Amino acid sequence: MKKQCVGMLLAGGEGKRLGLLTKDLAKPAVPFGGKYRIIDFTLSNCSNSGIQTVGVLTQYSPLVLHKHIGIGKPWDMDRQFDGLTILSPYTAKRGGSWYSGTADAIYQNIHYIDQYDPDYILVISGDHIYQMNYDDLIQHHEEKQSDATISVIEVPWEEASRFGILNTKDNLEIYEFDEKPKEPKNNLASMGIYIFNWKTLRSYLLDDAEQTDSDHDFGKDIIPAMLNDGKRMFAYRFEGYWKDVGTIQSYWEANMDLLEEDLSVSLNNKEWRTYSQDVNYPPQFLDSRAVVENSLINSGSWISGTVKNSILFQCVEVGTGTTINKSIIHPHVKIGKNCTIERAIIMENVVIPDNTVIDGTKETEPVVINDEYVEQLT
Amino acid sequence: MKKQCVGMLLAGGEGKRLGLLTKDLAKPAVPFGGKYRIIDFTLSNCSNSGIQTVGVLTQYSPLVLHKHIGIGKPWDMDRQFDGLTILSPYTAKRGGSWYSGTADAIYQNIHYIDQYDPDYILVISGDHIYQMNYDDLIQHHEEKQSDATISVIEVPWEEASRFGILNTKDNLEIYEFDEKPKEPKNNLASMGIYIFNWKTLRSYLLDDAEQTDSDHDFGKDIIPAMLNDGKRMFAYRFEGYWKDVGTIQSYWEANMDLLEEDLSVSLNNKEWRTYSQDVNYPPQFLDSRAVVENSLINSGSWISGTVKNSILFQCVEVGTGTTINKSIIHPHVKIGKNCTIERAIIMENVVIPDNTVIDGTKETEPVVINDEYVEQLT
Amino acid sequence: MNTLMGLINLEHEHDFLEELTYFRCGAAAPFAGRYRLIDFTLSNMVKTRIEEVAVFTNTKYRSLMDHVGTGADWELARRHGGLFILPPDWNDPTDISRGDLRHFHNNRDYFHRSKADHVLVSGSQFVANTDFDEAFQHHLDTGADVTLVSVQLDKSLPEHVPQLRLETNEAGQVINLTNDQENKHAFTNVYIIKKEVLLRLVDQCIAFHKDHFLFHGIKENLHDLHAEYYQYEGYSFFVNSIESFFRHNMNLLDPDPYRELFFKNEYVRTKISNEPPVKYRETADVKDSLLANGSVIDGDVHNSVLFRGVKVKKGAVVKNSIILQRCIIEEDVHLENVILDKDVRISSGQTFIGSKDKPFVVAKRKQI
Amino acid sequence: MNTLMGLINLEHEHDFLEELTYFRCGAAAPFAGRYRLIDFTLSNMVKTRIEEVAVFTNTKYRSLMDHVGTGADWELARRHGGLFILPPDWNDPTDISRGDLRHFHNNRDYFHRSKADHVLVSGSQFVANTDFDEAFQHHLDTGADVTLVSVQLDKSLPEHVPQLRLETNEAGQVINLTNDQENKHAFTNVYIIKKEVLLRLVDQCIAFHKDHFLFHGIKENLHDLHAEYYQYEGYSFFVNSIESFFRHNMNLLDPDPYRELFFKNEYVRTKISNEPPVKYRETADVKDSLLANGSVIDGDVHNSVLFRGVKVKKGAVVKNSIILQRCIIEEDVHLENVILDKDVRISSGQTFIGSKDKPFVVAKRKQI
Repeated sequence: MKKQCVGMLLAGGEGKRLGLLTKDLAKPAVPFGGKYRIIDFTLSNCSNSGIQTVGVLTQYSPLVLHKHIGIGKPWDMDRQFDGLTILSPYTAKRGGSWYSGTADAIYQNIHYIDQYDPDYILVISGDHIYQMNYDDLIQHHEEKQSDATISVIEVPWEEASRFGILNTKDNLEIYEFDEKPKEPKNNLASMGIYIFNWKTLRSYLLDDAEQTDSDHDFGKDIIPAMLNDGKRMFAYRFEGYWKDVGTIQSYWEANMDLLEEDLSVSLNNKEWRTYSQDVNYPPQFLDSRAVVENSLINSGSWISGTVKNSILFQCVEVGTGTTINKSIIHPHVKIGKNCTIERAIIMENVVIPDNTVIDGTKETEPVVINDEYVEQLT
Repeated sequence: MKKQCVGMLLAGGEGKRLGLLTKDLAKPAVPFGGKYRIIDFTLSNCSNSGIQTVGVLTQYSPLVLHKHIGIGKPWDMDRQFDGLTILSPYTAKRGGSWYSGTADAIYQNIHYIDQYDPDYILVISGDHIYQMNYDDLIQHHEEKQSDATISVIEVPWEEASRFGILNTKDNLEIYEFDEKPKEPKNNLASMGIYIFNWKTLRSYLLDDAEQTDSDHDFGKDIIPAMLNDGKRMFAYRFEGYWKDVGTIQSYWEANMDLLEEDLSVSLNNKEWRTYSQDVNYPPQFLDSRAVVENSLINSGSWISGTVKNSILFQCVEVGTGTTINKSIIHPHVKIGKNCTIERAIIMENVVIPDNTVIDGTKETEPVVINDEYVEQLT
Repeated sequence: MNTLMGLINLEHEHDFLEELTYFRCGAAAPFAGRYRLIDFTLSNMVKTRIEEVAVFTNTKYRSLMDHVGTGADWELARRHGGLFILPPDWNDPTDISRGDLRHFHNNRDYFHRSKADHVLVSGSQFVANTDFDEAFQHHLDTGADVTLVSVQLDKSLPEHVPQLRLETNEAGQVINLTNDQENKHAFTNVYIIKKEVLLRLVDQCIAFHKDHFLFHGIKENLHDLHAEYYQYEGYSFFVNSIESFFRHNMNLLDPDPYRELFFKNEYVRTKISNEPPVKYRETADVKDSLLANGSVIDGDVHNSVLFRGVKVKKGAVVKNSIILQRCIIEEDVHLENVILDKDVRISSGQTFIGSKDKPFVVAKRKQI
Repeated sequence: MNTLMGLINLEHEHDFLEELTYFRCGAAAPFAGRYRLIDFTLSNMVKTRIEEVAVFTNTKYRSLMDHVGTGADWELARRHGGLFILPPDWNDPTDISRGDLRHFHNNRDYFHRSKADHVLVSGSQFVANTDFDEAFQHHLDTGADVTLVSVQLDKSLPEHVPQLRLETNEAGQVINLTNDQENKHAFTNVYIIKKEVLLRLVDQCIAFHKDHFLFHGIKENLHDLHAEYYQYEGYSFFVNSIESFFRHNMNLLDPDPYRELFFKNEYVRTKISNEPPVKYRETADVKDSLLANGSVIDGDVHNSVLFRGVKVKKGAVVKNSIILQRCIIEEDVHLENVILDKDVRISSGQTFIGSKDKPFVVAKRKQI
């Protein structure tokens, strides 16, 4: 079954810097934006871009992630022969091991890709928030007759040294890849989104797998090797919102960004819908004491208190007299009466007793609340 | 999501005695009956019995098997939250390994079963040919208030010593399990089909996993341990066709059985359909020289020769002047003109040149033909 | 097998919701922020583990077809079984059946194909969130031909008038269906019937040129049938008029009915529409209201039900109103006791006020 | 986006297959052993990677709905897009549209919701196994408003009479559609049109109370439109009469047409029915025939097309016939030049003989 482009979505990251949020959860499965999980943005990008054959590579704590993705129904990828396939590290008779790097993850699944005989491979990761039409990227790739095309975003010069920087000619042809350069020559940062001609990439993956000193990583090994061989590689300049939610602070910021009016990532965009599991919860209920301002609230929630500048997931209860500000409340959290919650992230199913005060305004990062935290309170 | 019964289908066997047929193919994926793969019979049993939550445990050469099962559409198990789930051995961060026994395979997937909180677990394997309503088995289990119920079939006394024999009281209560007894006391052989109360089995699995000297096998370890503890265990007597296609001879016989008129496994039974992938091949074409008797032929095939007492899968071509007898021809095989094929199994995609003679009548087992065999011929 | 198949028979349900049923049948009328009336019946059937449901439609079934789609959102997109919307399209010149008997006659295949031995029949006007497991068990235990699901009416409401009442004998069997308004034991139009009995009564009705299966097939034969009843005790109501539609939407703004209907049992299934969470902006003032996802609120919403994707702009006031999906209420609009059908846009500054008994209804897609 | 959406417009296809279309529309008529006519058009659309297909139906669409189901067997059971059977059910008293314009008018949403900028429109009577990639590329390259798919007729057949002919100018553009039987350049009723042009012409037709989009929207406006054509060269034919239906089924018993239609391109998709392989028993004698799965043969079958699940008992002879699904031919029956609709049972010993020009047709479910 010939396919023009197969997507390979790297969703195996541990997301260590997200602390408690990823203790038992793969980073792409972390709840986001009142209704979604982080990976929904990438999967919806695929669906909206017409890329319907997607391998999702998982490894770290995949249970919730697998259950969330299921057979891919919300993204219209529940197909018998192509659609979405979860690719966990394969255990052969003599044992198996985790993917040792991003390139190794693709290498281990060459047989999966080969069955579709694609022209291109789109490599993306499941832990960024952005809305992008990958078809534009493919068209750019085709126009430039490129061997590989890397999506880049302009970052402030003073921050460029924190990123993988692509040094390009005027026509956007890449001549050098600088991982976290001390003295950046450019401010175009790689977004970790690649289009490769599959035949070309395939041979580089086979070569790389034999290098014992390789990290088997796209940025560190494959891209430099291709540049070294003089392959045609171009940057594709993406303009719009893009955020790596790598730390608790950036996770919190990215959520708060959704409350901004002029954000280019719009959940209300009918032309570019963000799909997720939708569980038929009833409409939300605001009673006579509810005060809600500048907030996002999902269905099934019951509000009897004050909610400002916050994001509430499905089936959250907020008791009378309680005030919540600048916080993110995960699904099925019950918050009692007369509580004060400031700059906090409350994790799924946590029950906050009456009269609790949680103040994250003085910490460097917003405070993350789980059951153990609540137990210590009482 | 509460379920009454979850099915666990063991489909990881290598089927070594099937020789070439399982060289690159898991035994449950071996083509059978002109249109099916062996596992279709068990999956269709589940579907027809109303068991729609099924974990399929794979490990040996699973690629074709996974592709065949897909997301379970033919068996109406393509569901977002339950339905069919393929359970390959999980690779944890520190590596993974194959299931070490049938009980270990279930043990490793306790988390999968627990999410449905079932009353019962149905343990079956994917390499037998039979049509059985598992719901009758469950009702028997409930009526007897049993902890475990094992389906048995009466075998001739003289063959009983080749089977695992269950010794029962008059009311079918099991008091002893005899693995291949030299002097059988009974002729009720275990079919490897079990219903367990999940809570009971779960605790036995946890115990068994800690025994370092255990084979982690239902027949050898779990059943004897339960009997030892005086658990209520009953046999369920199955009457009908049941065949383990463990060797090339028995595989060939079971296929030939389908040509019998009075077989209780009927592919034409509208009340008990056997579901499989159906690939929309066109109707079969018989030209003016075709002679076909006592045979099964699948769609897309093109017959210009003589076919007797044989089973032809989809898109087989039989050239003019060729005679096929007592043979099984796998999909997409092309047989040239003026060939003679007797008692052979020809594997998928093999091309047989004009004037070839293959005679398996003098061998102990039918002869299996692959590409290499054909190369040696010429 | 002792299993159930489902039938939602809409043939004799008239278009009871005025402007709201100009373009859609009553079963497709929106209700409670994100549902259509049929969702309750359909979800209850799915909760009873029914895997095949036929819907006999009469007219205006297009929005019903749009809504249920392949049935996937009710887990009824099956290869075997599933959901069948059966519009009236028959062309047999020898067919003499009339009324809903035409549906039964022309869809006989549906009943024959199924392995189920019993049929759960329902309309769309009885609203509850339940399964019918107990009713079915009662039906099986008593070996009844037909088991009628009933409710005890604790107060008299206008929508109760057309509901038939159950007359029972000492043995607790149903001997008649009456119009006796003093009798508070009301029929819900939901019943379980043996498939063979159903098919026999269908044949009998057709032979005598009858046109109403419930009246002529069941009611007139009660003397010959073993008819039981199962009284449903949970929260429930009937929606069969614009007045009852308005009142029962509004009742859900009380916490108790809301929790009874939505949180006592599994959630009611409906079409998934991928709307984002509700956005409340700085100037929002929302109280005593139900809101469905996709709405964006800058104004005041009090004592109202907002369906999916409603926009209430700054300075607008929505009171005691039901606003259907994708309506846009521009700035400084004032609405009170109003029902807006979907896709209505009220331009800025306007005021519309109805009364509780006679809400002001605006038909869909109007721009006013 | 430069993508296509699909429309199968059956409004103006009359019931052309006599007994075979007493109970079903022509698009739902069985063909070639396991297909329905619509399968060819639908499969061609899917091969062109069209992900949303609407079907405008007129009457007798129930078997069409049964056949396509959720669309899953064409990979068209989508959450977004998919397959929409759109029966005539509209209730807008202000609607003044007529003929197939009623469909366009009442289903305007379908066109607006799609992101596709072009529409592939087709009937169900043109049979081929192809994709329309090249036609679409030609349409895009030339920037045409509409591109008509045509064929060159190499011989004159009765079914060609009603097919319109293309009159082109030097630049290769279509300037008229005629009924000139001498012109062998025939229109297939398949065309690609810009969505905005389609919607503009629809509005124009409605404004002038027209009732036939092809005749009045396209033909009458050809002087104003940039109309191109794409000539299809592969194996194809038209089925629009019982005679052409019979002949083109029989043509497939020649190896060349069979291979051309079924093996030159991906397989034609149809409803999956899980029938087992054909069972040939000891006494079977089958030659020059097409057989679909599920059939069980004890008798003689020569020069015939057997659909799924047909039983031919011992001593029976079936010659030059088309036997639809699940027919049972009892022992010692003799059939020649016969078409049996589905579920017919011929009791033992009987003989029925028609002629090639006038085959004997038996309507479905008859027991004779």
